[in-house]
Amino acid sequence: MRKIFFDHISTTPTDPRVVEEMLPYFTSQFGNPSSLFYEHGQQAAKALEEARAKVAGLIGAEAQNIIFTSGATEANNMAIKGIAWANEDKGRHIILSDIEHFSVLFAAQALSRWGFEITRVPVDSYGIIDLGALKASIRADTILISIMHANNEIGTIEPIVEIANIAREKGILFHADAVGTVGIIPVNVGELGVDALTLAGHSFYGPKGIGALYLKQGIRIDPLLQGGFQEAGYRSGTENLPGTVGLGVVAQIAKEEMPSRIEHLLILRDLLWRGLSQRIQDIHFTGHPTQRLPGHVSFWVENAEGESLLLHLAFKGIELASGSACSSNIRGRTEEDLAASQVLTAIGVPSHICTGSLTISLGKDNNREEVEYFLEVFPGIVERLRAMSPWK
Amino acid sequence: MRKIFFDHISTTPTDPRVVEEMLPYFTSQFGNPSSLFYEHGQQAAKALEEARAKVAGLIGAEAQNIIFTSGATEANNMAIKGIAWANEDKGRHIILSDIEHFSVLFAAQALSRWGFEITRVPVDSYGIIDLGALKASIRADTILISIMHANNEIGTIEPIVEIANIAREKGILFHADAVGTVGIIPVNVGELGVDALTLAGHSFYGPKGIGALYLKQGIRIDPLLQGGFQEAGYRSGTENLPGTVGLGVVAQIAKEEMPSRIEHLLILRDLLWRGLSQRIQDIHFTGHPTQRLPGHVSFWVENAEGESLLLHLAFKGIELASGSACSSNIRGRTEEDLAASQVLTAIGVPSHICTGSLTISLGKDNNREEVEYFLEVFPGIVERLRAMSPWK
Amino acid sequence: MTNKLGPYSDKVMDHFMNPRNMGEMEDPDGLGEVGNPVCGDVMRLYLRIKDGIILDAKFKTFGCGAAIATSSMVTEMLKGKTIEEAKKITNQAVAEALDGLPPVKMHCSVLAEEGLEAAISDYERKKGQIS
Amino acid sequence: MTNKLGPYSDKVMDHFMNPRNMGEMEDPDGLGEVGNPVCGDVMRLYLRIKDGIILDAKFKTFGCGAAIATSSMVTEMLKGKTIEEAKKITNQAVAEALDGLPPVKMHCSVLAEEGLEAAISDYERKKGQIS
Ligand SMILES: Cc1ncc(COP(=O)(O)O)c(C=O)c1O
Ligand SMILES: Cc1ncc(COP(=O)(O)O)c(C=O)c1O
Repeated sequence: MRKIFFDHISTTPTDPRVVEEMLPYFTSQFGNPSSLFYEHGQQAAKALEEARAKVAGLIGAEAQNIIFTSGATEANNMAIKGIAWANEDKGRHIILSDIEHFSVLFAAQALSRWGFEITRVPVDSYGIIDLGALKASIRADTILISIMHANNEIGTIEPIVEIANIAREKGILFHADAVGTVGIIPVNVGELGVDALTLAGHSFYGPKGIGALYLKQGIRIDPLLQGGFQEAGYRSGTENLPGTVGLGVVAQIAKEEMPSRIEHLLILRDLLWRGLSQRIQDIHFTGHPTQRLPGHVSFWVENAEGESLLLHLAFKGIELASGSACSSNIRGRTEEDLAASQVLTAIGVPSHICTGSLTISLGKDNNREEVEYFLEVFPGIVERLRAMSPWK
Repeated sequence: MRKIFFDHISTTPTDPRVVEEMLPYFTSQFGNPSSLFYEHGQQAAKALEEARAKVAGLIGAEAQNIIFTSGATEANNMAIKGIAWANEDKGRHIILSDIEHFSVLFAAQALSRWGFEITRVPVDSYGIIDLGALKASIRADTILISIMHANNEIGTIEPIVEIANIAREKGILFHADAVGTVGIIPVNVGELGVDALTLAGHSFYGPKGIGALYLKQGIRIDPLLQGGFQEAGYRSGTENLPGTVGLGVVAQIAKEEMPSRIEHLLILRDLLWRGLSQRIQDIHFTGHPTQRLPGHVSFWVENAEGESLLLHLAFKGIELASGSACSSNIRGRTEEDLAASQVLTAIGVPSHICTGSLTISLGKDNNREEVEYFLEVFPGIVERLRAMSPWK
Repeated sequence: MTNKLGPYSDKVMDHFMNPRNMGEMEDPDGLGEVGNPVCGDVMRLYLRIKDGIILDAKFKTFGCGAAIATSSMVTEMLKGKTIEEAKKITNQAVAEALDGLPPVKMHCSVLAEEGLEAAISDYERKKGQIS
Repeated sequence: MTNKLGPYSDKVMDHFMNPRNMGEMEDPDGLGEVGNPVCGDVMRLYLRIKDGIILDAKFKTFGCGAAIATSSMVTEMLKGKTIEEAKKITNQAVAEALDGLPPVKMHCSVLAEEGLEAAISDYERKKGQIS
């Protein structure tokens, strides 16, 4: 069956051009970048530094401020814990938004064993952080604010510049999880004013297993992984050379192709948005109408449950995600793992927590035909489930 | 120039058969294993679990006891810190050998900020841990012993079974860093009696950026990376699917080809050993003569410095490593980064710490001709440097 | 079914895609409506009972794949059973009849058991009022 | 040299592979022997001096690439210099003449500076005794 992939927020295929460039670093150019006394190692070190420069180039940073990690989860943990540990003499209070990714939220919560306290700042019904509440939550012992650039579930883009200004004014470090935006829309660390920023390769057609933390010059973190002093001691471990090369290449491609991709995504998104509005009754779009990721449409429909929608759509070859409780963490072990989407709760989606929430995240290779096919089959699925529902 | 790669302990090329099997997981089968409601995700989850089973098969473990990590450094950090944090109520004392890899040593030392204490147990002149000293170092509050299976610099294989017995008797958890052995010689976690064991893909022709921690059923660790509850919550982060697939494939290949590889390596090693003994005066082999890795020859020569030897050898296309202080951490920033090899110091190599120590680690694709070429050029290099030396 | 989807068995998917006995019933002898506080699922179960024997069962359910499949399965299991037999149907039994459910989804099968209990006590209450 | 090896500049590698003025000298006018406590390198520097001018310089060195290259370079720099000029040669100057050294290797260039100092003071001591 033909598959229509509408879940680019969860992962993306690696661009074949990227794979092509990675290949030699598995076999012929396999050296360890630390082996500087012979050619295989020197080639590796050179490739590593070239990749670093390319990644830096995508986000307006200097190469020396890019630390390669195994992904965004590691980069987020490293930023949160690393900044916390390095600054615990100054204070142990950390501020997050109510809609952070688990890798930020639980990294911060893990610090509670060492006396750190977390304040979670609410967002409005569009998912935009409440700047007043943010300011009010700042304490004398606040050392870090971490707010995501764009939310994966509802697509809302946060006012990073304003948050950075608030943080800077108070002398508090500011980290942004930019997994949703880097490689998708323009991100410039200087213009955003962040002290640290997380990105992931596989969210913009790069390989899985590689990510990076941007760390502004002069910011110290205590490392999460000690060892052989790779990555200037910030992140030890033999470098994933094919991965870093892949991230470098994809950063360069993303930079070049970004304007045309955005244009394409906006057209498809509007088609989808309009089509859904016209064809589905009792549909509620989530997230901000304009401050949002270009390929992102999220919504919930009344009286049809999310997992059931997913299953029916998958049956038609359409692959996407639901923020509904029942569809997340199916591999979990306990009922608590089924906790409702924190994001939907945070933006005030009513309390049938297994609502029919769906997230469609379009990618560069989706086309009009695919969107139209979705618009064709989706109303019937909703109808079918509504007919099954005990409610009117 | 033809390159002769003799530094397999530092990294290995990825087996082309492994790369082949990884390829589809970059592009067509790129799904996120957590996306269980559609086919791309299901394929990914299936591939992940198949890889897990294969890795388990290589070390005699059950699949559910394999946790994928980004490499050995992460696995070591995760084991040491994870066990420490999960057991800190029982005690805060950790025992290591004097010759552990930095990723074990510095992970343990990083715990000192939370009151953990480290005892480092000496080794004999062959690098074998002093079991009497190990026993004597055990305290009422000892919670963890971590000893490497084989040392990378001098090739010595430690008596893991005996250490495991001592640990078990005292109710202390035992972790072994088996980066040097897994995939090279038979490793069976049940027979060894370890509670936790670290392995790395790139040390036996698998990809870089992937490793695993074996954790015996029932052993709890506090995770190092919090987030989306992947790897049963022990290690969050979107899985490096091509990497895990590659590790699975290489585990299977290693298991099948191990006997013939060992035979091949032993022949080359003996050729090398004998040739060096005959041709070089004042050469001192390091590590244990029989309890050692099959492809591993390490030694130091008097009156010729290691880095200089490396540079001359590289000029002849021969790539290998030196444990000498001057050749390690060339990317370091301070003189302290040039600390002498702890391993050589631990086995009592005399105090000109920039001795001419070399480690030759042969691989499956090395051949007799390469060894003979090395034996041909090496004496001249030693002579040249000795002629330059102010000593007799 | 060859197109096995998600973490569910083929049988779950069969009952999800082709639910048996879905629909309403006029003047049911027993009617149970239960909700699952964990995830908001709701099930309504209608029973037609004569001489202590369940002649027909229908359901309407709002919920996930497991909720719909267990609803469908429990109606199948109920038909032809006596009240006493029906009372012995547990959520485990329903899940087993579906070739199992993922651990995290077991709570969804509770819906079926509770719906059944509710419908039967509704029946018994009504019968008590009438007789 | 095209085959640039390691973290060293081509010039360092050239002086390492083809050291200038390597060897001993009979009855040197100045002899310095210095060791580097950080990494065990040892350098011996021989000077032939006439009328306050360094006519020839030779060295023997045990050490890493940087130690050997700086030894070689310093002998080149010394030749033809007056004692006063020679005294002004710093390790930075030697490193610069080699197109730089990796930061972590800068300490190796200290060997050259110290060897030079030692050899010149040996010369001055001997001269003092003679005259
Ligand atoms: C906003 C955000 N942050 C962080 C992550 C974690 O990324 P990874 O799972 O690649 O480590 C994700 C993953 O989907 C994400 O969406
Ligand atoms: C014995 C040993 N343990 C751990 C490691 C760390 O492995 P990695 O750098 O792949 O994370 C190494 C690396 O060479 C090693 O030799």
